[in-house]
Amino acid sequence: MEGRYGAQVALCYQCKRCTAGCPVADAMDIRPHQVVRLLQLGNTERVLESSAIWTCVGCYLCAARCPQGVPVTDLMYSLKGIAMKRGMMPKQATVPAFLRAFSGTVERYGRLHELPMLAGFYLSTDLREALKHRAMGLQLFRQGRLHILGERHRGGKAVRAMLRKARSRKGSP
Amino acid sequence: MQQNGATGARVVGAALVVGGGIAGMQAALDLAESGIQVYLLEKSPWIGGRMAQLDKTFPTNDCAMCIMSPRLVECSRHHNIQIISNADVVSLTGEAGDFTATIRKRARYVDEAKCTGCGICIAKCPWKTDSEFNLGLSKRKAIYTPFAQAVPNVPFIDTDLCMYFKRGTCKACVMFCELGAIDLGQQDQYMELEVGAVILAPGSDIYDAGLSEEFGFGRYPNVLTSLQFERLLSAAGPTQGSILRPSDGVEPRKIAWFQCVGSRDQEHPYCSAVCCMYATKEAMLAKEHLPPGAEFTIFLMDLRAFGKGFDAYFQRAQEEGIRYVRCRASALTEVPGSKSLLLQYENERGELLTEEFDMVALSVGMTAPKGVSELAAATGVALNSFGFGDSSPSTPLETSRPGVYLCGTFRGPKDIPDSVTEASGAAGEVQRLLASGRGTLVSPKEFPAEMSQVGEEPRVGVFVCHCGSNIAGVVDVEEVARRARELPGVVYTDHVMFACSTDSLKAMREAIVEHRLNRVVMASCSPRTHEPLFQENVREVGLNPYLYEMANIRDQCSWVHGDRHDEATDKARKLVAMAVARSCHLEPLYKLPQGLSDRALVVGGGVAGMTAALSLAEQGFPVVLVERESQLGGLLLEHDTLSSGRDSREQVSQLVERVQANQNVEVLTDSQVVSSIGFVGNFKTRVASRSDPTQRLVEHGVTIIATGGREYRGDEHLLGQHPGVVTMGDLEKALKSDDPRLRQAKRIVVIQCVGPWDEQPFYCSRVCCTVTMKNILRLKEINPSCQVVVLYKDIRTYGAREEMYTEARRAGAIFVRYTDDDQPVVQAAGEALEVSFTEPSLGERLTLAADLLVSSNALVPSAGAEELSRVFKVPLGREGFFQEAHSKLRPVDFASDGAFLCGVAHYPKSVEEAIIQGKAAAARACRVISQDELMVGGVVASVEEEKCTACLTCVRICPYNVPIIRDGVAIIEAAACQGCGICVGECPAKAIQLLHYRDDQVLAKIEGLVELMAAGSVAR
Amino acid sequence: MSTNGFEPQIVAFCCHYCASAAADLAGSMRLRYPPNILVIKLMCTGRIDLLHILRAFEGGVDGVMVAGCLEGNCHFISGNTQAKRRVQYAKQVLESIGVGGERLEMFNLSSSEGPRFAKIATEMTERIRNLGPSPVSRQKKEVVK
Amino acid sequence: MSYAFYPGCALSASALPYGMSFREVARALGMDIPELEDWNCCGATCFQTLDEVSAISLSGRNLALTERSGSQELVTPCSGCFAALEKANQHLAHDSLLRTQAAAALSEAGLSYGGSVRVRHLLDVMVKDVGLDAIKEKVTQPLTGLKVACYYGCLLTRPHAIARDAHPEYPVSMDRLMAVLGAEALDWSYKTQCCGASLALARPDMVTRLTTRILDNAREVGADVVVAACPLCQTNLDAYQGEHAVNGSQENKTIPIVYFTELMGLAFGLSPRALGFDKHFRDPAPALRSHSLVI
Ligand SMILES: Cc1cc2nc3c(=O)[nH]c(=O)nc-3n(C[C@H](O)[C@H](O)[C@H](O)COP(=O)(O)OP(=O)(O)OC[C@H]3O[C@@H](n4cnc5c(N)ncnc54)[C@H](O)[C@@H]3O)c2cc1C
Ligand SMILES: Cc1cc2nc3c(=O)[nH]c(=O)nc-3n(C[C@H](O)[C@H](O)[C@H](O)COP(=O)(O)OP(=O)(O)OC[C@H]3O[C@@H](n4cnc5c(N)ncnc54)[C@H](O)[C@@H]3O)c2cc1C
Ligand code: SF4
Ligand code: SF4
Ligand code: SF4
Ligand code: SF4
Ligand code: SF4
Ligand code: SF4
Ligand code: SF4
Ligand code: SF4
Repeated sequence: MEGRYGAQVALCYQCKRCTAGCPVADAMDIRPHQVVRLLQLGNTERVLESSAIWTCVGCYLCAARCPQGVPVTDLMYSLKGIAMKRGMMPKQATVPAFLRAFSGTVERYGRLHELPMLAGFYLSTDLREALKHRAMGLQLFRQGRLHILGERHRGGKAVRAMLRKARSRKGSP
Repeated sequence: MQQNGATGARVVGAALVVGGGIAGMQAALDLAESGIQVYLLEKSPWIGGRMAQLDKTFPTNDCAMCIMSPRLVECSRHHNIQIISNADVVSLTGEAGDFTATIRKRARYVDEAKCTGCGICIAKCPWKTDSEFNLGLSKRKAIYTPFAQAVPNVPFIDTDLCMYFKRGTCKACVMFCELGAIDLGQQDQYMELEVGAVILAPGSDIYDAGLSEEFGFGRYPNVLTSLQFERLLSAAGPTQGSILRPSDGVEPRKIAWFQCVGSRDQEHPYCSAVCCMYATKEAMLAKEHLPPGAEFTIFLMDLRAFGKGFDAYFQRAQEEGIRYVRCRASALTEVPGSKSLLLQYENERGELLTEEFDMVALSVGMTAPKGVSELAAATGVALNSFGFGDSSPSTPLETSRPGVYLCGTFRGPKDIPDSVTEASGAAGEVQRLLASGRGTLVSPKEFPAEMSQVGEEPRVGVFVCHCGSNIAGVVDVEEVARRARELPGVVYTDHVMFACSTDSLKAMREAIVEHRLNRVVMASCSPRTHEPLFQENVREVGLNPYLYEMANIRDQCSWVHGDRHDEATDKARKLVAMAVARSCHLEPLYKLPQGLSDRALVVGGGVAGMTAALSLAEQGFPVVLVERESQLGGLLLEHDTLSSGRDSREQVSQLVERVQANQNVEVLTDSQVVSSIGFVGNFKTRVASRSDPTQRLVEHGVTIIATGGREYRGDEHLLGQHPGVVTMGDLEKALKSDDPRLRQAKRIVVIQCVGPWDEQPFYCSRVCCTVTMKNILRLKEINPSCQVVVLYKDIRTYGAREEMYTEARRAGAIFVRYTDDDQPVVQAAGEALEVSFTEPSLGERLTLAADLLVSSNALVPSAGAEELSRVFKVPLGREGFFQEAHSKLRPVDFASDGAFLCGVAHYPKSVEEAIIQGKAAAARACRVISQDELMVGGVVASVEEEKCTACLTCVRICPYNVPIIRDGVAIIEAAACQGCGICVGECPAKAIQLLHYRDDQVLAKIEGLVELMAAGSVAR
Repeated sequence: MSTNGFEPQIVAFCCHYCASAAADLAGSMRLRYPPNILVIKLMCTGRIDLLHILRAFEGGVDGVMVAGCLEGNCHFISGNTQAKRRVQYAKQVLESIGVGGERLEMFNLSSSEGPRFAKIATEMTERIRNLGPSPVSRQKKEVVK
Repeated sequence: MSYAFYPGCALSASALPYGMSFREVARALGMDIPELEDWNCCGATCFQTLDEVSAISLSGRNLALTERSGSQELVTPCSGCFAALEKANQHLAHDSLLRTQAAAALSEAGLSYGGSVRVRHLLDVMVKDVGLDAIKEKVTQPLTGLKVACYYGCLLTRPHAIARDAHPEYPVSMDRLMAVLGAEALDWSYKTQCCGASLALARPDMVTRLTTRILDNAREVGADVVVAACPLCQTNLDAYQGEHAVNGSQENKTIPIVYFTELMGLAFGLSPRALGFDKHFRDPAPALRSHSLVI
């Protein structure tokens, strides 16, 4: 964190513009400017424990408008990643579950296939949630917009090898 | 032409001033008054610049036009100033003292020599477009002037809009202009000017708010720029001072200002320095304009109230209910239908709110003026990275090219007083450079000897002007002239088509001679613009100018009663009768030459005082510099490096050397002023020296006060009680002596804004925020791992200083805001300290251990300021600093003539600013002492000694401390009297009269009216 | 136009820097106000004297206004505050001699307030019109008749 | 200029109408824009979270494939893909550490990337390369009277440094395209407000709030339809309309979300079925018919 974004984090002067523009700030336990402040004060733990990083929808409004060019969105992404690597889960664990389901599917198939991804996601969270959305699923299916099995992707294997390598670099788990 | 004694090079006694904003005008006037011929070149067709667009000005809420239009008029009529408007600098060759400037004067299509500014062409022109002056809030014609008081008062044709230029037809203006002043075939003209020096004052532009698309400017009709808001506030603006929503013309109930739009971001890494204050001003004025209950909110980061009187202004705004929210606005959404605006923000309590506003003003920042690179290329000067003019901190008014100077917002964002100060300073530089050429190119106009009118019966001539149809279209001019013949004393009347045209002026002179007229009454337009012209005209045939009187039957009659011809004619007759009656009571007045001393007395030998002394001495004026301490240098002696990066020792020693080497400066150290008497040109001041008991009597023409200030020392935050607590001044000394504590410290906490605020209201010391940044960077240099935490109320690194704030953060310093209600608490923890404070973003109390606590203490006035204020009869302001004559337009003058101030004695400021002010004070002083004699008299008060009872009433009431009692009677020195007449109405013995406005002269107007009414020939 | 056919005569003592500049501006802006106002320009309202005001009423003028710079913005620092005091006093005098204090008023305005000058002129005319001719001018008329 | 088309994972699935209408319109315009062979998922924001090098490698592979195929421009209809691909492209160009790490991973997949590819969004290609004049020529059924709210979403213009749109906060390219088609593009405040698509599954509660705000404003300014340029935005806005997710039936509280390519096809007079107009949650047909558009 300090390494990649530290210099930019230092520039923050707590103008709160990030928070003022954030479409989901009201749902955050600590808000974007507070995230940056805590990082400035060296209190990364509190940020990692927060639900805020999981609430961020990644819209880049904060970063785009930050007068000091603090890459708040990218911080949020990295913080989520760090938290997941450390196994720190938010109370509502749906976001990490989604990320895992998504990446799992991509690693398997090289592309994202919605049905396996959905299955992976709801299986690891709450199947009842899936039921709530069954009408949507059904309609998609009827309209030919949801495939039981995606087309095979030739490059799947190469992608897997590549991702293995990418993760094996020094310093990453 | 003059030879420069030292080098033998030619020195041309003329200067080119580029840019006719307030800075350019000030520079031009200061130069012209000190005997230098000035070309005032303005890119647009009119001078005035940004200030003409403002409504009122902070922090005094003076009406911008009230204080500026006299300057406009003064520039336009000054003998030594030639305004070249609608023009560009094409090139500048030669060198300092002897330049040739090539100028292109673009075609205006109206002949400036013929046009009287009547405005008929404008009324008749059929084509309209958005007015630039009113920023699209109203329309203007293809031929137009931007505002009523425009100078030159000559319209301009916009060829992009004019039908003649687009299609070859129309020519309505040509047809209706009674003077044939329209010249559609006019061509650009090139001219070459010989000048010794150039001052660049092209000002600045405002940030294009449309670029911040998130605020919807240009899409959301109720989002305005702050400058548009100024126009809405202006009584002479597009809505005549009503604040109305552009979308529906309804008065808004809730208005918000967004600060730092186009400032303090990555693209504009500087602070625009004026917007916090002007937003505060606009909010207060809006409150006056709107019915009670309206709400005003300013969304900001830091409130940059760093100037004199600014904090008190801010205080007042808060008391009036202006709300400040510390959150930089992110974006606006428009409510469909109502066209109101929704804003999400977080307040100080951490609540995330969405609030609806009826109107939003964007406080746009300043940017370099358009076309600046062409100007820079033409004049060969360098620009800085923001596109503003570049200069070095130790020679702040010099560009990269010798002989070319700069001032005003072109040198970086700043307010009016700072622009005016810089302009005077730049004029000072030019005065110095061109000292040997002074007076060579200007020649006072010669008039014939006056004929004696004393004791003669009044023979009044009345000239009634048609002003084309401006007057004659409403008032029966011929009737007015005919009936004026019936008035007592009138021997001659005439009516003329255009009284101010060259032909008419000549005819008038002939009539005066032929009919032996000894009083002249002009019934025409406003004395404000035309009196000087007519006065000069009568002087040319030997009539004393005070025997001239004017009746304003246009601006105050035909123009406002256009629908009532008969009544207007009656009113014009009354105005003429009144003027005639007064004219019969007028007496010739003479301004008499009075000798003066050309010596300057400078009190205080800090950087400001030394700079002022040198500026004058280098022009050949003798200077006495009085310093209380044993060595020159003042505060500068105590610093390490300066915020400009310069070594302060170097800066001091260079200055001191120059002062000591200059033959014209006499330095009296260890000395103090004990008494002073006299008036402008002729002061006598006693100076006592600590070493030598005999007092020196100094005779001098002007006084400059430069007594500086000192760092406040109280006991706040354990200062003086714990060795770990030091002031910022102490830290500077520690840095200078390389105190090992600084290298060892793990954490240093700095607290800003510490001062005697229990005893007096808070004012900002202006320098300490920047000084803190400077010292953080120094500390980080010698001890990179040391954490620096700064507790502040507002960070006030205005202008380019913002970059130092950015650098300090980049270096890792952490800045935490505190408020007056929640101050940091410092406790001893053995050798170390513990500081606890509330972190406002998190809303949490934090406690930090610190090895050193640095208290940024206020700059307070030098000891003894009160005494000096009594000795020189100059006032102190509420913070105890000396009080200038007018905080906007006379920032380095005292109200009483001949006394000036500069440096921290005026208010805390940086070395750079102290230097500028020192030069400015010198330039203003030069206006006085460069004259061979002072012309005194005219409209001044005069005492009839026999009546005076020495009651002291006048002494007490005169705002300029002019009257004194000597030998049992009041003496009013003509050289010092400002001619207000305040004492006259107050004197219980009726012993004082204001010349030219004597009681009988004022009453004559009433008598004239009464008699006319009694005669029964006018309706009443 | 007038309700009672009475057209009052009003004299306005205006300072050079603000009030009379505002009056000029009203002209430049081609605003409309009644022709009953006649401006007498002084350098500063601080020059105003009880004598001037009383003489105007004595001469048969129906109303007098004194107009200077905004408070705190006097070109001569304190002239307008002195004027204000004198006008207050003159009002009492007028009251006590039966002319009526409301025939005299002090205004403060800036030079850019052309519209306000027009408004003040209109309102002052209206006020005096409603008050009717001043007792002095009524007397005078009778004498003439 | 040679293009390669990167459809992204959704185009043949949930975003079927986008894929269908794109191909129809491309044919009508005579565009030569073959699909990139063997493309893989761009990694979206998911991989950015989990592991930056993986994210960049995933996108990098697509860039390398494009380069190998001899194309210079990689065109994608998805804003998410656009952002991910272009971000990777820029990191690969400017961040030497990431470049080395990604190169190692890519070589594992038998590829290398020289940095010659430009990533484009389909909308940008339509407006700038095909050009509004050429598009106008093809219009046979102008969308007269149709009021549209153009929705650009977040990742089409953000992060600014990546997207480099001339009007990042208030883009206008789609509006200009709609005007050429004869529709009236409305001014509104939520053009670039995020709809929360990336959290559509994980946090439907929050997403509904975001979409409601956007769609309410679109309705209030009088839009008949919202036009999207991204499969994620379209699906998300279409699916989560207020509390009436999917089969909520209050007609007046819902608004159809269509792809700009669908409206292009419609204006070109192509068959609505072939364009995929029947494959939405909210049927756009009634809104279109109310303006006498054949559908
Ligand atoms: C909205 C707003 C409100 C403000 N309110 C206040 C306030 O209340 N109090 C206060 O103290 N300050 C205020 N300011 C700041 C104030 O306007 C400036 O400090 C001041 O006007 C600067 O004067 P200047 O002469 O340096 O520049 P300007 O006023 O900008 O004048 C520059 C002149 O140079 C001319 N020019 C430009 N380029 C060229 C060229 N190439 N050749 C020839 N001529 C050229 C321009 O046409 C212009 O006439 C405000 C500013 C703004 C934007
Ligand atoms: C801690 C600190 C750090 C600073 N750092 C910087 C910086 O980095 N950069 C910067 O630009 N500015 C800095 N400043 C501000 C800078 O010191 C001042 O701007 C500058 O010194 C002011 O000069 P002056 O001539 O106006 O006043 P002074 O330096 O105070 O000089 C006034 C002189 O008048 C004399 N005097 C006073 N009364 C009398 C009397 N009655 N009779 C005769 N003589 C009298 C005094 O003895 C003194 O010599 C700093 C200030 C402080 C307190
Ligand atoms: S917008 Fe940027 S500078 Fe402002 S608080 Fe957020 S991160 Fe800090
Ligand atoms: S990127 Fe995340 S934190 Fe930033 S504004 Fe969007 S939702 Fe808020
Ligand atoms: S009509 Fe003629 S004199 Fe009057 S303003 Fe126009 S050009 Fe000047
Ligand atoms: S010729 Fe041009 S400037 Fe003159 S009246 Fe016609 S349009 Fe206006
Ligand atoms: S902080 Fe500076 S740039 Fe921002 S509004 Fe205040 S004065 Fe202007
Ligand atoms: S620390 Fe000094 S400069 Fe900064 S706000 Fe306080 S008083 Fe002003
Ligand atoms: S007020 Fe009049 S009487 Fe009193 S001292 Fe002054 S001049 Fe003399
Ligand atoms: S006229 Fe004014 S300045 Fe002159 S002495 Fe009287 S009060 Fe003072």
